[in-house]
Amino acid sequence: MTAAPLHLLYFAWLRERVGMREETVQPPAGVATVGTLLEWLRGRGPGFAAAFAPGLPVRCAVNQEFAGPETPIAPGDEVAFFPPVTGG
Amino acid sequence: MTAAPLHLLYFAWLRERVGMREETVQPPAGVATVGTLLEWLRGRGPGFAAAFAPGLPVRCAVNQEFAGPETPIAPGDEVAFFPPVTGG
Amino acid sequence: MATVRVQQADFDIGAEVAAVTAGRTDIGGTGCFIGTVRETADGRPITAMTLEHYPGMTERAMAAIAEQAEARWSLLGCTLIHRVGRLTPGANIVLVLAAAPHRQAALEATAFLIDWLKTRAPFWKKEHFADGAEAWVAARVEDDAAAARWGGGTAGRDRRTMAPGGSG
Amino acid sequence: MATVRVQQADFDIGAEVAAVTAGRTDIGGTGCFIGTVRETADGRPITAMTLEHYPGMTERAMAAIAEQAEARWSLLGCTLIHRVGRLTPGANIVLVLAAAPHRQAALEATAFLIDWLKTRAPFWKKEHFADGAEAWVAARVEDDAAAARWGGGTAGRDRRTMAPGGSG
Repeated sequence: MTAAPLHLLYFAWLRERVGMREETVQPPAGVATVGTLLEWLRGRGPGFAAAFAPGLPVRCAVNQEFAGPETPIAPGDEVAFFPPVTGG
Repeated sequence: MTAAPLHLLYFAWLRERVGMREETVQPPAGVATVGTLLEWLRGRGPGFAAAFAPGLPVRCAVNQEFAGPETPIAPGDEVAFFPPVTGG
Repeated sequence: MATVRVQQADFDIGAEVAAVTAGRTDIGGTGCFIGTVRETADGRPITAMTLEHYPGMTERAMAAIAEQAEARWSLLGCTLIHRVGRLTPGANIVLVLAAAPHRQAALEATAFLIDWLKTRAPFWKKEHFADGAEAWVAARVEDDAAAARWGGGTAGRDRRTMAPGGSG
Repeated sequence: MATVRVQQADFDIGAEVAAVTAGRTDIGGTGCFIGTVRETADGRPITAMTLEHYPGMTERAMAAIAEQAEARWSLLGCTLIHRVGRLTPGANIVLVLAAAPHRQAALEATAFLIDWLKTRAPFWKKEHFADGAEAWVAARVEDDAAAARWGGGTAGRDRRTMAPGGSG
């Protein structure tokens, strides 16, 4: 469960900042949780740095279930990042 | 405000027990409140005695506003007797 | 302001919501309650229910209840429709609508309106049981409790005691 | 059991109520909430709102919320419809329906459903202001408080902190 091909999704202002709706990535070894994935994403360029800047209210879902930074990620997982929900 | 011609209305099981929907009455002197009117009505016959028997949950409105036994009644008033309401 | 009606005919929920909201852009939420006739009463099957009311006073009481809600929750729309006559299981009895800038007000007002309607508007229900018996529905303590949580005292409410030491 | 839909098209309130209640004689009360687009946001005029969602997860989250309500209040019917895409002031956003044997359950479930929908279903609103500016709506503390009053913990809820000492 170290390096894994992941399907990533971005919504709302995270989508706008990273500049894409979805992508498939192969993170390096050591990226095994949502928290470590997010650290890695932050270093991928200015758009990602802006989307995942410390202090921003970023939420996550792994395989369409809300997740926390400690949630493990496995090969083939769908991982989504988004702001706190505002529907209704 | 002692004796007064009154328009009386009866609803639900009170209507069924007194055997009429409405009537105009001329109560004797001394009938000046809902409570004294009710005492007088109770003595008018078996139907009225059954409708206004002690212990039954009878409610009243004077001129279409909920009233209590102490509420005064005046000539020409519309006085209605009925059970606790059960709409909705 | 409010729409208040007593009628034998059924009501059209979509049309009533549209009447309150159509063309408006200041409403954020509309709460609604629809009461319907159930097939049983305290576990006994019923074939119908007859609703009697006090013409004149009913409309006044309903208008007063709507006015209270409009003032308390700054409603932008309010509808109370109550049916009378003989109604069979599944039939609509009552419709309550409350529109407000925000959902909390709309939903609270909706609950308030039906609670007060049940305890302050002069309607009476008679149930016709499947075995041929019939009985007037007794007022429920739970309904009084539900109505009381909104405060408002006893003004506009039927009094609890008609004659001290006497007629109930 | 429950009807759960995400759609661009408007919904027909009367038809949705009928779909839940038609032919049934065990329902005593149906609660309903309709959320609509207001012409202002925090006092600033808006020309439209765009609703984005997470296809797949949205339907799952809505079904889970409906299932909770059905179990908690023994609902006899439950409908959740949420629109997405560009909506202008006055347009419908969301419809919630809850049918139950008695009114208290129907009205409580209605409030619960909209409270949880606002905090547990992955929708995001962007407001388009009259002056040309646009902004994503921030989550409201009041909505979290409203959702929290029903208990249920954080399962199915977006987490409050993504990374300790870090990203939010």
